[in-house]
Amino acid sequence: MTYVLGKLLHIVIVAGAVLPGVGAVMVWAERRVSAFMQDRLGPNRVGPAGLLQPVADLLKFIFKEDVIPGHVNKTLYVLAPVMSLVPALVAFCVVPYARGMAIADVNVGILLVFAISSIAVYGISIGGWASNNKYSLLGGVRASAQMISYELALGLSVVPVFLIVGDLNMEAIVRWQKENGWLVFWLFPAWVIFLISSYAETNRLPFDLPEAETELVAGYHTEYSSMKFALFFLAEYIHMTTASALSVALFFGGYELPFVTLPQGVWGTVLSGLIFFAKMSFFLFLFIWVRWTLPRFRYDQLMKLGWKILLPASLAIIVLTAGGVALRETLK
Amino acid sequence: MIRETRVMLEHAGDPAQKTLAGYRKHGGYQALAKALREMKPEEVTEEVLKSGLRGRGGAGFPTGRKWKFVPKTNKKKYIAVNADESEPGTCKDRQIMENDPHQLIEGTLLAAYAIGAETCYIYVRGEYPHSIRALEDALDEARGAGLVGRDIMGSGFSCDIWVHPGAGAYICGEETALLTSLEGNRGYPRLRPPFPAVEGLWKSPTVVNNVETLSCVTHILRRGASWFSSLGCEGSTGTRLFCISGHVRNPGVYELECGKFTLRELLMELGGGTPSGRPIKGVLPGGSSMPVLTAAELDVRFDLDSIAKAGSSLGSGAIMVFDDSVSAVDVALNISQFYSHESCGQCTPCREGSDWVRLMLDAVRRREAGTKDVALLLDVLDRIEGNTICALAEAFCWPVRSFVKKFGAEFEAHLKERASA
Amino acid sequence: MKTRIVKRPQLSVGERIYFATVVKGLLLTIKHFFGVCRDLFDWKNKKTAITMQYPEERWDFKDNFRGAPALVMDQFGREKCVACQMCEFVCPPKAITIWPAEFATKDNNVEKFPDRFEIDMLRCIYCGFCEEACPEEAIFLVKEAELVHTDKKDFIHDKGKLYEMGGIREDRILKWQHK
Amino acid sequence: MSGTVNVTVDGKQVAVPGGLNLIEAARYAGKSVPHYCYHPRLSVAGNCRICLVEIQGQGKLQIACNTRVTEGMSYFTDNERVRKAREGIMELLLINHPLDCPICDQAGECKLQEYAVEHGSGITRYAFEKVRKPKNVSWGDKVVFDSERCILCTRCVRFLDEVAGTPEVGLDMRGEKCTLVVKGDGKLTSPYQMNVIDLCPVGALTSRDFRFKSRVWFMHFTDTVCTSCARGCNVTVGSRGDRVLRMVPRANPDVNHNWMCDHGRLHYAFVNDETRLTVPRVAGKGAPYAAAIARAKAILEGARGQGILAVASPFMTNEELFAMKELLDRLGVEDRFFLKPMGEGDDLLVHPEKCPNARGAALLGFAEAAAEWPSKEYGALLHFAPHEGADLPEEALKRAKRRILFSLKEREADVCFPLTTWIEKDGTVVSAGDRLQRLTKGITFEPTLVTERTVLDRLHASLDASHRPPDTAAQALARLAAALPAFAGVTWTRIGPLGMKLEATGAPA
Repeated sequence: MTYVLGKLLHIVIVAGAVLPGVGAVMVWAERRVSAFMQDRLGPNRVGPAGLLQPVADLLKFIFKEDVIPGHVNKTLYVLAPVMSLVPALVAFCVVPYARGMAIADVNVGILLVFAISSIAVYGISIGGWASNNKYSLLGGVRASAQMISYELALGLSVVPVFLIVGDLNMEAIVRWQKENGWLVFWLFPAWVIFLISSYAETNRLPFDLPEAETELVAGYHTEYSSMKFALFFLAEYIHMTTASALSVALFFGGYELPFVTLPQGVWGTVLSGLIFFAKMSFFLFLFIWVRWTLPRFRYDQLMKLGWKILLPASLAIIVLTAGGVALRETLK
Repeated sequence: MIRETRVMLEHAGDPAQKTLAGYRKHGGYQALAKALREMKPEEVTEEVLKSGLRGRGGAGFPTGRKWKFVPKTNKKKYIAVNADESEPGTCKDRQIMENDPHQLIEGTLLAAYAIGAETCYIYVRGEYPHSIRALEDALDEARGAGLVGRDIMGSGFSCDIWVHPGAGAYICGEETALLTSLEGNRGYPRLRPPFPAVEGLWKSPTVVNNVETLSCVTHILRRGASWFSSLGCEGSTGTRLFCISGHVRNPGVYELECGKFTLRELLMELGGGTPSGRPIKGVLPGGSSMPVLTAAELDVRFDLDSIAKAGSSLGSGAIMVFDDSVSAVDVALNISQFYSHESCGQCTPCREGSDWVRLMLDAVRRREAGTKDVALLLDVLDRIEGNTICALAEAFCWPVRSFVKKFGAEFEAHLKERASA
Repeated sequence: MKTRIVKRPQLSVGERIYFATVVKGLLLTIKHFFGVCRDLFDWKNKKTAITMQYPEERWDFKDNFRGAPALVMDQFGREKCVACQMCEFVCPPKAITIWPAEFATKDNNVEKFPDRFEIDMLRCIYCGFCEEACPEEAIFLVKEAELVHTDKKDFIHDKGKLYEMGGIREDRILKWQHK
Repeated sequence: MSGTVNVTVDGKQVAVPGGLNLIEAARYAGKSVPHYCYHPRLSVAGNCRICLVEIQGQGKLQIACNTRVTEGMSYFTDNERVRKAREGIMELLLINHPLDCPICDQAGECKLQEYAVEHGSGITRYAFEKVRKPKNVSWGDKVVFDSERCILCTRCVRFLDEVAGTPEVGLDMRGEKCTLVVKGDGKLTSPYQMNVIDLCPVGALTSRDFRFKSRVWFMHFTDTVCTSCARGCNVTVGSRGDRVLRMVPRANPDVNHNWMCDHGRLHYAFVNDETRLTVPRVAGKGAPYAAAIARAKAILEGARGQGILAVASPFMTNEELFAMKELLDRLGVEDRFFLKPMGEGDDLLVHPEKCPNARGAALLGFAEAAAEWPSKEYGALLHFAPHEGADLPEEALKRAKRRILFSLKEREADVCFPLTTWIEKDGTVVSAGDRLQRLTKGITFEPTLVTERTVLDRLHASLDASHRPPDTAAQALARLAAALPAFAGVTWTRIGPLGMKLEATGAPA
């Protein structure tokens, strides 16, 4: 019982406060960082350094009129943002964001992540379809095609990790790295593919083709407003968070630091959490940084990159890694 | 030596000439009697035509031909005598009216007989009260003697003559404006055609003649056309009254035969040269409305056609002389001031243009204009000249233009003084 | 027409990977990022051309700036507008409405004035045609661009408001003194 | 004078009627010669000098207005010399003309503006003070004079002298100080004085009534007919925003030439009256047309046995009268009258009948009401009140139990329909001399207003479902022409903008 209550509290804290909190800070950071990169100051009026801007945004989202256009498929239209957000939250459950602090410490953790995050595309595709708007539909279609294409590369880019570590449990992967050094040093090309694919999976620039403002007038969420729009928005940021967390956990040693042994007990857990968040923040920053640097891909370029470059490259890396592991085992 | 040939002014010095008896002593009214008794009206006209008499008002139109324009209808006809002598520098008609009025009356009656007019008006300049009185007196006497009025000299020809004082407008010396004024309206010149000889006073045929012209008619009928044409020269027959004024030693009215001497001789011998001895700078040979002649142009033969060939006109016979102490700019401005004051205001170019010309010349005189403005002045004169109902526009365009053209160097020098001053 | 053939530039393999270019781009944006960060701490000596912080910092408009149209008076505080309605006629969005009236006194040089003069700022497109059409130099587009009201009615500028905005402008014609 | 002569205008040979002046003759060659002082209906003054043309073989330029065509004449209206002279005249006209266009009512229809653009040089070389002359001079309560704007064309002087027969205006001073003055106490008295405003080619004479009301370019113009008397002067009505602002005569050589009387010109105030009735009233309360028509129908049907008195108005158009006639025929009404307002007339234009269509009412079978009204009692009265003048006497009103009125203002009645004025509808009237003329709709006073013809037709249709009313005035006229021999062969287009004589009535021309 205590276990269940404890898990529920954990879930509520993570899904109800931490992740939305990260999303909120990301909204602020995205606007401030992009502003700085463009020689602007960004939102700096609400609260100190504009830190309360997300609150103001949230209030605005809450109090905005909840418009449901007359021509939409109402059920799916309402469902879509939820379907987009929930998988994003669920996918985070296996991430060990501090020592022993994964909500679900399952032994097929990484597979779970991929399985759940694939569902997220339904939210987008259904939202696009339910909007009954050609731009939205195109956005939805693009999203599904993009997901399928990059899901492959994403999944395959992680395979070498399993090959090397020999375990699908995230905690195990982190522990392995503590012992053998960050996997990124072993699998830099795989990490690059992972990074690119995760950008595509989260619909972030340079791969934000589903919403492509200049072509599709915001794509799948053209018809959305108020909190439903906010949910889409939040989902995107939580996806980013999950992707960053995975990147940290799989390639950058998770909550551990090299050459440093964290103390046992609560303080150690807190410290490990801070380390994890610090690492994750870098990747979140990278998301923003890349977004405000690179232009959007053309759709054919996107497909070409996914199928013709990333897929063969990740396959090649698997083969090479497999060879390496076989060699290692042989030598052992 | 140039001599006067006195015909009209022969007895002007004799105070008795003003009376009927005095006038009759020298053959007065004999011509009228002869014409009424022995000649048909057409014969009178023929005689005048033969004499080569040209109008003495300024335009120099052959008088006989003018009379011939009068249509032979039963309509009432009129004679209007233009005694509105207001051209600056002109003072010849008053010599006739004040010293020998009967010759004018006789000439008027002859003209009336020739065209069949029964009413004649003598339109006298309002500023000539002496002339008006003299004419009134003479008319009273003549009327009393049966020379004017019903059944003149028992010939069955009736003709009355009325003196009409003007009200002080220069424009009423223009023949159609004179007629409008006679009718009791504003002295506005009329559109031509129709010409007054066809449609004049109250839409009736009217002959408008100058005082001097009609006085000549008296003498033509008295002594014959051939005698008259023997005087003067071809194109300028008979004698003419000239009023010499300005910088001359002997100003005054002279009766001369044309074509016998040059203008310079006239001014030097009769006029006696300038009183100061300074050289003559320019001469306005026909009143203020005619182009100026410079000192270099004075050797022109003194008759209508020769002066016209020299680019000016004898006009009303007012010869105004000025020596080199006078500024050409001042003269031009003075002339334009007069005409801008006298423009009747009927038609646009003269009404607006005369004042503009005055202002431009004033600016030149005050050295507030540039040489470009002088070119503008000439251009404006171009736009005015010839585009108006009557000749008043020409009357200031011609002299002003002649001054600007002939004394251009002086205008320029005057304007340049501004820079140095 | 003569056509000119330009050879399409061929990218080398390195360029086609884009990797170096992407890094170059990332370095550029991060340079600006840190530039602004630095300036935040040393605002007085800022080196980056940071966008204007609008309500506190404002543009000094040029004289030919086309802000809101306003009526001006001459240097003696007299009305210059004679209600000729040329601006009303020329106004493309029909924002101007004038009710002309005649002065009761006849000894004025000026016979006509606008009894009411209204500009609907919700229609105004700041084209400046009114200023250009005005034969009396009575209407100008002043350096006023911040029109914020909470009531639609306030956007209709009446004569009082227009004169308040326009103020006094030196006049050379002075038609009140001489025609 | 008679016959045609051949002239060459700017190299183009045309045959023109003899006796024409060069301005009129040039029109035959498609050339227009500018002119200010010349007016076809006034004597020639020849003082503006803008119509200077070059006649081949003549040294000086001649004014076209005072020169008549002769056989074989060739003249130029647009060669270099003429253009230069014209430009000169324009410049001279403008040097003392004030820069008043912004406040001048004439702006927009000003000859000086038009010619300045067409023939002027566009610049002035005049660098001096302009001449000052009296401005805003009152010439009585109708005309305002501005001497600075005056170009002294003397059209007004000639009009008052030659046409109106009241030579009240003359010239004073001379040269550039020349100005117009009114003799006596300085006020015009002529009942035709406002024509000088139209005649004035510039803004020197303006109408006190129209002064500063609107710039002409904002106005909408409608060609129609004045209804203040039976003369039927052709007019152009200027309106803005569905309110009539002015009326000016429209040239019609058979009716009013270029003139109209001041009374007619100012006779439009009742059109703009904001207190006019705009919705029908049933028993003193506003009601929709359908309800009012239903009430009127009930009254008429109820009164069938007791007799109905019908009183038409001579301000109604023939089409309205015909619609009324059809309704009365249907109801079997015998007593049909109309009231004719009478007043003073004069020799020029003013007709003693102060209504536009008394003759039409008579032709359509309505009898002119006598002084004595039949002593009969009626069940109902259907009465179109005249816009002004003679109205139904109280005793006659009281003779009917129920009253259906058509009136401009609200009146006590069982049903009171609003009247529309002459400028709010299409239709025809029979003016003096049996001249059929068209009225044209120029404004819509209120969108709710329905014209009388429609009301009558709807009333008729409510009584008789088979009644198929005509839509347009032209269709109504066709129906009328088919029914009445006096209007035989008349069509809307045949009447034309200038009207036509009703031959079939046998009236003297």
